[in-house]
Amino acid sequence: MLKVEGLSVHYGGIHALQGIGLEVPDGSIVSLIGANGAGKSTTLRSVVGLVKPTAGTVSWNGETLTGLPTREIVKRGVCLVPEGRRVFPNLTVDENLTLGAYSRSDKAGIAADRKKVFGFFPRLEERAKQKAGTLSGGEQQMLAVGRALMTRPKILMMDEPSLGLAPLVVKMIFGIVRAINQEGVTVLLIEQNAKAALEIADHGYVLETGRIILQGPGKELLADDRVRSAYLGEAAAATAARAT
Amino acid sequence: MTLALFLQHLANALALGSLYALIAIGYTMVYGILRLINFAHGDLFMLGAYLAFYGVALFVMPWWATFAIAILVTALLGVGLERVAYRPLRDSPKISVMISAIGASFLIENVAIVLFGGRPKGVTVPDVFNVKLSSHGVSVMSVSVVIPVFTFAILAVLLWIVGKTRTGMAMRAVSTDLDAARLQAIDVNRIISFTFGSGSLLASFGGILWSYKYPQLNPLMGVMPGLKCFIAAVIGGIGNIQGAVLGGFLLGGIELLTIAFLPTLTGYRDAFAFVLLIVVLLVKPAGLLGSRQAEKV
Amino acid sequence: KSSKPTTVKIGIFEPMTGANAAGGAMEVEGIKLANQLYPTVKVGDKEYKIELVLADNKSDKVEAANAAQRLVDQDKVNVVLGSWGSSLSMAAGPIVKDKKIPAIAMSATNPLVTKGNDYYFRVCFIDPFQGTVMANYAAKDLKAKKAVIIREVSNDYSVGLAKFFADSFKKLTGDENAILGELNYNTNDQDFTAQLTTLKSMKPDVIFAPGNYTESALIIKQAQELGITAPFLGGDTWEAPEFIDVGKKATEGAVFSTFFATEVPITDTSKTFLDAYRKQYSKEPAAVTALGFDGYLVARAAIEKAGSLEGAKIRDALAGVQAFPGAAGLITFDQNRDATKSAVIKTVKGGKFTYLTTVQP
Amino acid sequence: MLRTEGVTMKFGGLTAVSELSLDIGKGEIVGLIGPNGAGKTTAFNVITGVTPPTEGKVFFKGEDVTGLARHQVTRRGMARTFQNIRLFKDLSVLENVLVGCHLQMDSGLFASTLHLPGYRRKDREARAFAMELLAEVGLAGEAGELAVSLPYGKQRRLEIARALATRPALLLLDEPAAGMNPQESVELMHFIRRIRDQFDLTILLIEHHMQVVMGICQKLWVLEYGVTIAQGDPAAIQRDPKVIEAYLGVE
Amino acid sequence: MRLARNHLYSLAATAAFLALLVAGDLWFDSFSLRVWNLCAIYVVLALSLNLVNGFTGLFSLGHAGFMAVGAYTCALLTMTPEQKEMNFFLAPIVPWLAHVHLPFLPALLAAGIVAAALGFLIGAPALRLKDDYLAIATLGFAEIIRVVLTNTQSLTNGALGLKGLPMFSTTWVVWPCAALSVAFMVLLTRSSYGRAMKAVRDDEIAAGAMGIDVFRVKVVSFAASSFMAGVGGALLGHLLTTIDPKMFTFMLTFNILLVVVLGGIGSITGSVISAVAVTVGMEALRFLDGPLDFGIFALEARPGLRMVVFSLVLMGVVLFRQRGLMGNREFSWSMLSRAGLLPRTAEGRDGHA
Ligand SMILES: Nc1ncnc2c1ncn2[C@@H]1O[C@H](COP(=O)(O)OP(=O)(O)OP(=O)(O)O)[C@@H](O)[C@H]1O
Ligand SMILES: Nc1ncnc2c1ncn2[C@@H]1O[C@H](COP(=O)(O)OP(=O)(O)OP(=O)(O)O)[C@@H](O)[C@H]1O
Ligand SMILES: CC(C)C[C@H](N)C(=O)O
Ligand SMILES: [Mg+2]
Ligand SMILES: [Mg+2]
Repeated sequence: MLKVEGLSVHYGGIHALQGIGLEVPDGSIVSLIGANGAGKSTTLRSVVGLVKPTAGTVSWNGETLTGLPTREIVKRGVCLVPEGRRVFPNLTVDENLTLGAYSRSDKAGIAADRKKVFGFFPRLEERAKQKAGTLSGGEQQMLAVGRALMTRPKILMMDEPSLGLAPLVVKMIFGIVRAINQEGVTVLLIEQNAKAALEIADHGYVLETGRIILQGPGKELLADDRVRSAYLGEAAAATAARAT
Repeated sequence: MTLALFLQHLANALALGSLYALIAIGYTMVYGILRLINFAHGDLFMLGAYLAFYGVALFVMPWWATFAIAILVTALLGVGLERVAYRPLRDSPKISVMISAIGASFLIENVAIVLFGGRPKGVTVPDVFNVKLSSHGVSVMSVSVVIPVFTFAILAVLLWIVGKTRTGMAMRAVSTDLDAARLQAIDVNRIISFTFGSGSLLASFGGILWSYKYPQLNPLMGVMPGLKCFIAAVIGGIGNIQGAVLGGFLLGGIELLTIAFLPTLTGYRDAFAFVLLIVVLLVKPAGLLGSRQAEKV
Repeated sequence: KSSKPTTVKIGIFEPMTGANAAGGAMEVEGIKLANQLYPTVKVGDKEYKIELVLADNKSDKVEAANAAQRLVDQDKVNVVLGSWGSSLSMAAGPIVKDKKIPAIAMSATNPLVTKGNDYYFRVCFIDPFQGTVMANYAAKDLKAKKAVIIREVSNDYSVGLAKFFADSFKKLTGDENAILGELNYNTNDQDFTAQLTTLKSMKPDVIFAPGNYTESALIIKQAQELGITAPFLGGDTWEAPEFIDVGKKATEGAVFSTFFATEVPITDTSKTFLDAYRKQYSKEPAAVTALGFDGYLVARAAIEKAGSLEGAKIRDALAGVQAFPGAAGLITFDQNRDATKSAVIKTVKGGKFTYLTTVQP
Repeated sequence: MLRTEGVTMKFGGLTAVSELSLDIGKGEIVGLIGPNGAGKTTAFNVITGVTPPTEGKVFFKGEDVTGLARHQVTRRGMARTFQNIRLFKDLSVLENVLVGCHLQMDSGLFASTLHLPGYRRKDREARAFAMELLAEVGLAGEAGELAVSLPYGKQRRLEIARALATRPALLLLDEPAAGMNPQESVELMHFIRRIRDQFDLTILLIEHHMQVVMGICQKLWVLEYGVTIAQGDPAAIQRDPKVIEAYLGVE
Repeated sequence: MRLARNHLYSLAATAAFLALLVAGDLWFDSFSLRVWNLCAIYVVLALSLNLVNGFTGLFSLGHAGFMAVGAYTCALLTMTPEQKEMNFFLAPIVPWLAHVHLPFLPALLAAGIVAAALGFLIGAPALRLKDDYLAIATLGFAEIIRVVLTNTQSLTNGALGLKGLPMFSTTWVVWPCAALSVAFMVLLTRSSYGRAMKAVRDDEIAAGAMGIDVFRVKVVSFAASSFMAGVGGALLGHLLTTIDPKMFTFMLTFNILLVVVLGGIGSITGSVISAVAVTVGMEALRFLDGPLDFGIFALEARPGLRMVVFSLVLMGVVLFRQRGLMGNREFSWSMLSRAGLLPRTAEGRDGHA
């Protein structure tokens, strides 16, 4: 179980996170939603140690992660698909995937996982020898997810994996999230697409200006009025429909 | 120009070019990983040469022992340099890092002046390197034959490391995106230290061979070779190891052969290096073998 | 004006760091030695202590101007000594002239140092003379017909000397084409194989290579490696232990002109100097060290003669110096404030600088 | 307003855009959609002069603008936003918009440094206009902040304001709704429509949010592997089996 | 009210500065005056480098070359024919220059213009390059300029350099030049053109999409900076009254770059403060090489200590204050009041007046 307690982060003068607490039980899917700049990415970045929190702790199955270097955290199976497509542009698709398995040494397992990734994203297989920098935005996002899968994560944290993806691919991504969750991987998901995210989530948290303002099982949140009007845009959508 | 004369010029050019190439390799590696013009590279080159000199002169060790110790010590110094002067600035604007590099370079030079004195020192060249080989009116010193051999051997080893090994792939990853590399469980600091260490090792390797070819030491001896070899690396395509070698040979060749054919222009020699550089950059902005990273809009 | 100074200050304006540091250090040795032997000066009937104030000009012109200004302005020195390196001396020129503080260069041989500057003197000869001396040696002693010049194009000294040599060598041989070629290199160059290979194909009888000992030693070494056998001639800058240290065996037989030879003490002062130096350092002094010694002594003598600490008076006293017995020979300043002195020709033999002959002006 | 004739863009062996022929009338809002890597952004780049096309021609207001430099294209009245936000990060929000106004001020180094009278007047006007635009996108309160300190959604809106400052006739938006939640996306739709009317714009946009695309576009072009696989009004596109297969997927 | 007050402050500061200049000119000894005037020259140079590097984001290391061109142009135009004849004793000066003799101001202007023209010529090809490539190419151009100056004996007197330049760089020349440079930079950065430069620095592609002719902005800023560098070089030459090609190596560019970075790249205030601080500081540290080592022969070990300390200070600043003294902020009166150094406007005393 991943447990975050009292997490605070400052960027210079900005108090981006103001004491966040959340739990991700083993085997579950947890979604984190919230407006732009609420601090979602910051939360995930502090979990993997890319950002140093000013207060609070992160623990994984009882072990404190706070203060560990990123590679140690990743080696423990806590893995992040970062926001924006942080693939290695000068490396080929293949090499990017190989790097995902950097800390592993089981050749057979790696090969199998690569197959699995190509199964999820045939587009990547077509472009296996192409430099990742020349992939389209969506292709890069696929690669980023694929690369993360190569680490054989125990918990996979995804920061807006559907950003800039075609509807078909978004659906696919959510399918994959479910699929890997079924294989036993815990998932912590950040999404703008709140509806889709909460639909598959066992539990959801709503983040606003650095604080958790709401939490509960995914289905419950979906039904919550505040969530509906602020994040699902239902009221507004209705107006828009009328205007057209 | 007679054939013998031409061959002699060619031999000279190869000898100088391979030395440039050797030093440029280290330069290009360090640049490749941090995108940093390590102005102190030339100073590590100088330190290597001094260390080897003192090993022989003060501690009366055989040349090969002091050679080995000197390059290892310099490699460690390079690692230390990165830790002290560059690592704290990893997230800073590029220009700060570059200033830090210039500052480090000043510091090493000035400490060297205080420690070693500003006056030059003559090096006793080990006999193996000091054999005169001549045939058909062409003469070269054995050191000039040894250097290209080393250069190509090192090139081969590095190509293998960077292209084929896990460490090499990690080096390439680190060089493009630190955070993303961290997320792949890569020990970024170790990779950078390793690269810096190897680059510095090559710098001192080059420095020592340089001092066997041009047996004179002074605390500022690394400045010009440092600059020239950086140019060589840029000409070849910085970050690209084959490019560094190519650039080194080209630079050596242009410098010496233009003088050979146009002796009246000898005064402009240093300008040739830069003219070559500028011409190459204008035609191929990323250097001869460099690939420009396509910028996605 | 109330409290009269009890010391006379002599400013040492020398490169202690940077490219010219070696030369600066050698001159300072001489100055300090002289100061130890003659620490006081009589002005009028009062005995003053002479205090040396050292300013490093860092072999850099901007720094040099600041250093000189500081010496005359803040340290209020009465005389300035230096600098090794003509261009550095020139940076101080307008400053001492403006403040009417006399300056004495020891080994700056470029004519421009003293030209048009009433306050700059020098205790050595100038390049036109030195060039002639070496041309003479080449044409007369070596019976050379054809010469090649290889010069440090970014060094004023080297360029000047090369030109003076060329002019008189042509005159002496009566051959307009006696100079087969002029090859250039730059300060801090280390590889000269291209120039030397070209040079070799010109087949000269003699090679004139004025320039710093640092590059020159490498040139001579590489020439030998390329199988060049023609003798190398050079100028005063070669006389530094590093020249032999770097060039090793290759420097054997290299010939150059300089100011002073320890083998031929000229005056009584020479002996005093040599004894003191050998005792203190247990090695042989360089010529410029002797000149440093002389610079100090001339300054001291002029102050004494002027009987005043006023710059203009000391200057006038200096201008009147006649046949002053310095360690490196008698010093008489001509109307350009340059010392008319004999030159000494030395060669490298058995790894040592060895006296060959003396050439009168 | 905008017409392309057989625009083709190749990168080495890869044809990113092939034979693209757009035709957009004045005042229209037109969508360009398609799977990832279909060549939409590349098409934008060709149209706005970032990269010249391998083949084909681009006409803007009847004039051939193929191969013109970026700034020349902008000067003829085209403005765009970027898929990965490209704001001037060390400039304030207001200054970002003012940069967009620079074009209109048309002042050289001397006129502007010396603050000549003509320049002063234009500067006043530009500031007023910039503030107006900021008010329009709801950023008037943040005018003095650094652009980077804004949250993502606001940065997107700032980018649009900045593009509007060049007083374009044609506005190209590359995934304006990316990173916005549904609520914000809907607001964006209103916003786009409003600025179209207010500034008399023609709009071409790339978008993956189908709600947005279907909600505001009058015409759509669908690309796949660089090839135009369909074109028409939203309703028709939504029914097009090829589009469903390649892009929308079945519900 | 705050505006009026700040204007008052500015007026007072200007007056104080003028008074300082007068006082300096009257009472400083010539050494202090020289250092003080050198400060002004460094202000000009630092600002010119900051213009390209800080405000337009072009990594240029070619400054020494433009300074050299400016210094030589001005020197050759102002030296008397007699001085020239004396200087050119190895090879006579080209006839068309032998008798030119201009007053200082036109010559200074010419220095700037020639440097700017050269900047334009070099910029046109070089500015197609970016970042480090641009840096190394401009450094290369500067070295080429230096090599050419060394080898064109009858134009520049080659390695011998020029001596006997008239001493024109007095307080009343250099400080007005510095003040003009500051004014130019302040006005520029506040103007639309200055914003266009910053836009180019932050994101070229976006700047182009805003209708900014990116290349042209770069060339203009490069040429403007070269103009200032040329003027700065000329001033330096006329302060030293002697110049030679060796003065203008890339080390000189580095020194100016250090000044700029220490002050804060992109900050005018920073450049000014740092130019003065570094120039004065370098002289103040001179004691490290000086009288300390008297008496004993510890002499050989000592010199150089000053540079060691200087390098350490430099590294310290870069490591512990990474964006330099000022970052890219500028001085303003409200900044002082925020820091509590001036009374806050709200509780200002001018309410009583
Ligand atoms: N490197 C940084 N420096 C300064 N401020 C930052 C930095 N990164 C984030 N911030 C600020 O911290 C706050 C939280 O940012 P964060 O990226 O975590 O938000 P988010 O919820 O992920 O938003 P989005 O949906 O836009 O990705 C924002 O106000 C943002 O501007
Ligand atoms: N500079 C380039 N060099 C090589 N290939 C490129 C380059 N730019 C784009 N491509 C390729 O062209 C294709 C189209 O890319 P483009 O960015 O236009 O896609 P897109 O339709 O905008 O996709 P997305 O919706 O994911 O942003 C992609 O396959 C991409 O890999
Ligand atoms: C080479 C120089 C530093 C020394 C020489 N004698 C001169 O006058 O300049
Ligand atoms: Mg985020
Ligand atoms: Mg796109």
